[in-house]
Amino acid sequence: MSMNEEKKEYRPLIVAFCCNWCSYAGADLAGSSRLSYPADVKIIRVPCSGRVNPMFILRAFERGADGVIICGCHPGDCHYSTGNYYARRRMALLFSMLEYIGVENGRTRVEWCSAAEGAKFSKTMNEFCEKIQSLGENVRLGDLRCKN
Amino acid sequence: MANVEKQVQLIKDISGSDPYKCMRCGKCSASCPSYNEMDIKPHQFASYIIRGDIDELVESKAAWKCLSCFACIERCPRDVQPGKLVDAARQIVERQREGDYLQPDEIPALLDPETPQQLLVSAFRRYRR
Amino acid sequence: MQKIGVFVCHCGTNIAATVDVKKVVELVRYEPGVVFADDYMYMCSEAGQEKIIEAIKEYGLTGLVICSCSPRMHEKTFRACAEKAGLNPYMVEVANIREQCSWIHKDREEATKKAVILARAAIAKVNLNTPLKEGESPVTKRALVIGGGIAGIQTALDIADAGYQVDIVEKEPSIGGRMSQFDKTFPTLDCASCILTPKMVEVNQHPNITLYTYSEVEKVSGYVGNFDVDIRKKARSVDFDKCTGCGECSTKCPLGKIGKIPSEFDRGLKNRPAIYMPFAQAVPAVPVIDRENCTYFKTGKCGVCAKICPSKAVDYEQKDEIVTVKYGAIVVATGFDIINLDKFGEYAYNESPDVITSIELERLMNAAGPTGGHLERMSDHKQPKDIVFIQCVGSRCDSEEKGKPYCSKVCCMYTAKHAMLIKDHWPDTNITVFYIDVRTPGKNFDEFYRRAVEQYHVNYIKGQVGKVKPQPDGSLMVQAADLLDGKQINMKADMVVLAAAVEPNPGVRKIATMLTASIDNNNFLTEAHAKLRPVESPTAGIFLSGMAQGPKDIPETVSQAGAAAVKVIGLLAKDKLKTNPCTAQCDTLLCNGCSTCANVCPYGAITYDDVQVMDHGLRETRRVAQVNLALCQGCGACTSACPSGAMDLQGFSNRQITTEVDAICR
Amino acid sequence: MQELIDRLKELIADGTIVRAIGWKKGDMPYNPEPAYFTEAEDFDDFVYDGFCGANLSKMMIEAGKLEGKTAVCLKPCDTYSFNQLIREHRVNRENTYIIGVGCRGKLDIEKARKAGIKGIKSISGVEIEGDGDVVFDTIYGEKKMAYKDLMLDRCHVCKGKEHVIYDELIGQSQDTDDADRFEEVRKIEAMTPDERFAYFKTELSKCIRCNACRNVCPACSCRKCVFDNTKFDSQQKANVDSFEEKMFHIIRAFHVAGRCTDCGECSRVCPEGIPLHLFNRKFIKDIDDFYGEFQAGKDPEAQSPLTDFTFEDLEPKDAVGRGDK
Repeated sequence: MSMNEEKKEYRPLIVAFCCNWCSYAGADLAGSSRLSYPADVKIIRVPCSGRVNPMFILRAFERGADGVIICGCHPGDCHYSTGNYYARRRMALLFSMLEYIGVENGRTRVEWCSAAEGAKFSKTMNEFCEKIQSLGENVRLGDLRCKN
Repeated sequence: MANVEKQVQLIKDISGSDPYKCMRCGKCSASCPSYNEMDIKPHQFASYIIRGDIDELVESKAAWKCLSCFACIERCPRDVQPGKLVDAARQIVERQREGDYLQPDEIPALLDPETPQQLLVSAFRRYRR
Repeated sequence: MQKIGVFVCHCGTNIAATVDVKKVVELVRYEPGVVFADDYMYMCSEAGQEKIIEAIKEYGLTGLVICSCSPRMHEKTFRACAEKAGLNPYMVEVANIREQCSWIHKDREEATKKAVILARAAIAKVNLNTPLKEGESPVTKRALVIGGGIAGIQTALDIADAGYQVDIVEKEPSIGGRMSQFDKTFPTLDCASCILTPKMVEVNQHPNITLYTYSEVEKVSGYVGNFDVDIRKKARSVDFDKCTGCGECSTKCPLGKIGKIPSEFDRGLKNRPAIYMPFAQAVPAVPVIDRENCTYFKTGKCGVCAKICPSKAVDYEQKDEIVTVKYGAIVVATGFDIINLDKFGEYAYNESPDVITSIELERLMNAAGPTGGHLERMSDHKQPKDIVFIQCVGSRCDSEEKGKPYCSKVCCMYTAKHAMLIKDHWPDTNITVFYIDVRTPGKNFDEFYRRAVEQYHVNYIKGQVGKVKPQPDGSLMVQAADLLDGKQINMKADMVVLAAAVEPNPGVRKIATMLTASIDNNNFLTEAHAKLRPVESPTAGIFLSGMAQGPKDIPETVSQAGAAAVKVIGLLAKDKLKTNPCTAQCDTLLCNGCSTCANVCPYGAITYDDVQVMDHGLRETRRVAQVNLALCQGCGACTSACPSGAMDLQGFSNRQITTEVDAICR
Repeated sequence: MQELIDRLKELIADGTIVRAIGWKKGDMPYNPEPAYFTEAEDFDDFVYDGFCGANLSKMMIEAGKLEGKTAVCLKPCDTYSFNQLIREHRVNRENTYIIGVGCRGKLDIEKARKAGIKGIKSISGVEIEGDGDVVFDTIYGEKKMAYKDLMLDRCHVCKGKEHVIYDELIGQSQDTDDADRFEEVRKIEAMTPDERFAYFKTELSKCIRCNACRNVCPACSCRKCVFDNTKFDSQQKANVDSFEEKMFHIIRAFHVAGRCTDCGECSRVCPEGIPLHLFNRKFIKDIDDFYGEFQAGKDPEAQSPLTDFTFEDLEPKDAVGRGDK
């Protein structure tokens, strides 16, 4: 890994997919409670964590995201009953696959966050940003076919 | 000023509790067996730390009258744990004497009359597990 | 190509203080598709909306991006505004630059940069938006109220009075709930049953209300306007139609004399027979057999009640029955209970029968209660002279292990009530209340509390009690500190009353899950908006009433019950509901007919049909997915499961989300 | 083989089937190709031997639409693929006559090449019924190899000699399973992240995007691939550095997760020799570990793991870092 002499302050790019019913509302609550987290996090509203197609996640990485987090309702609390269960399986398999091909653990995360958990949302985002900051720029996931 | 801030931080670090959580319910003072001996009452500890009156707290009789019975720690509904706060104050005094960290087997040799009994009692209770 | 107008809201200083609004306007002006960009102080205001309408007309806008507060707040407002100007409401996207930007970031430059990115994502999305049309679904003109306490009773009465059918499901044998256990109510000291019983009777006689007591909600499916609910009517073992409510069975039940079954209604201070009505005014006045305790059900012997029943109403063979009913709206009014006090060993609740909770005190003071309204110690049946009240037991605690984080809200007032009532009956009783804060916001509330102090000389001491210790002589030693006097107190008492924290009825979590209504960490149901939609759940068609939503007293519960009823009536008054047009859509040319989507659809909205398709000149019959738009709720589970990408979600299409990702990662 | 040909001819003659799908001789003795057989003389070129590795189940998607019944020759492992296609309503069972053909393991000509066998003129000992060595007649003389040594890797982890669906069986099958199916995956899992990345980088950089893996895969049965439709903006043919190019294999593997029967065709047909099955097998291993053992295609009624769930399912955060000490 090459290191520049003067280290520019690295700011990660983080995409968060939040379900409309729990996590997006939780993010709103974090906002109205003024519980800050880094501006590196950009939220995309989706109806349900089950709507998050693995394609979206890979797309974000390919376009230069350093971390992707998916937030949904707690298991059992999905607004659509079951969407988060499927998301949980999908993401478990996808994350395990990413680890398998040698991508650093921690660039992807799933967190269950209810509409009442503004504090948890903020805490999660702070932790996630810190983790991505420590991992640095995403190189490996930029091109899984690995042709440079 | 900066020194006070440092001390406040130190107390928070040592005790691991947050004085701002205190709601002044007084359950600690109600539970304290040494209440009558104390010049600063347990429910006041948090305010002293919030205000930054650390010196006063450290020099108080209260700090050394605490029996470390941990009743206040057990019962505090807000997890402020006044007993830990005052213990932290005692630790500050002792650390200023540069008697910082100890191994258990070093203790017997170090037991000099200068070491306050209360500090040892508290330390043993705190680390008994 | 769309012609997009971007409107950036200052929200007073809420946004403008941290986001350079003008700069956002300048930077998004040249985004693809944008033909107009402007800012305004309050976009949601009349004048702000007027500005949007003018711009739509002047520039022939085909899409709008509003950079403002959360879409959960004003998306509807701006959609309606677009519609007014003749634009399809679904051509509006909101970039959340308040809750998710200005309010959480401090650095102006950083926040502005993020606001621009969020705006770009919304612009990119609008570029791909298509006009959507809402569908229609019918409304079943019947409401379900879960819980038959004062909240449920009032809600049901209000809905029924408006002319709609209402069913109440109550898990206990009688309606009435917690309020029926109370003696008097604050701040006017009305007798609780005097004001509640008439309402209970009214419910029972109302032509529009059906009661399901001793029943539970078993399963819920469907959606707003069209819920299907399975109700389990537990076997009462007594024939409803034959029973006259004479009460002979309860009197003769041998277990009533042995006295081994603690009465739930009297909080265990009294015993009850195995066949019983919870209390004299129970509605319906039909007893139930507690099969777990009944000798007949345990051993097959006894059968006394069946023998002596004059109308032959006892039926041991009765079985649980499940009925399925259709509803348009559901109100959750499951109420509360008090917390378990096991973790407060210092207050000796489990050690001494003379340490009681406030609800137990209500029963002890009630003329129909276990002592006939005579206040006495449970240990020696003597009248207590010195009584200590301890406030905030388990309320306002920091962590879950310690108790509940919230204020239970009703304790300060009912403690003042108890103190005054006791003083009224037995003026030479000494009463001490240990409090942390006395909280009395409410009409005539502080006056009420002051009366306790000034007129009744109740001794209020600031300082939480540290320990209650039973003494060998049968008294209780209360250890506390008077924080204002700076004195520690050791006080002897004959009775200690604990103001235990309230908590939502433990069964509510199961119900919330069935309803997919969201619930907070303390098991209180979440409202759609804390201020503006306090009686609605975020789940459409589910409404909240009473303590299930948060701690509140009777006047507040009754007002909320009325408010919930109005919302229900507003819903039932409609013949048709507009349905969410953001539904799944299947591209028949791409669909494989593999059934994967149908396997994950929670609503059974996907079916398969053989249809004729023309694919590049090839005409063939294919098995393809069809979405029932009335059933589809737009979760998108099918879209992620679909291998070919044939299934897509309108309003959140694959391309729209992908383009948002691209815009953010640009 | 003759029994198979005779039976197919008979079936056509008595009108049970209109056509058969099998293999016909290729230009070399080791590259037979899938083909339709309708007329009696077509069968002159019919071949079924150790080199007939191709899984013909996918061909039934199109063949099932034709007028009249089609017979298809399926090896035991191919029947899993066929079952999976039934589950996904991609084939017409009514229009299919399945001949379960015997199998003693399929052969990989690359193994011979690696052993230094060149200039092949003809090959013997590759018949299904035989049990001896394979004998190569080359321009450099006669070369011999044990049948087992010439077998495709996938046959060493064979799912079993039983056909899971058929109308009739012709020929005997043998168990060839003598290796651990997940050993390769475990070996990679045991590497450091850097080693793993280097490994996949080396392998995947060989990809020329010929789409052979996609086209042969019986699970990849979409009418139109996501990479060929406009729904995700993932088709940007002009841009060599596009999303599709970069994420192709991982998305492909994900799309067939829970549906892949591990038939191994992707790796067999890859002209660059990329071990593509390692992606699929990783998903299979994870599914087995996380949600209990599952073999796609074994039971067409069974719910696929990705369209199923339990309340206590593993959390994604616990799906990673399992190998870390």
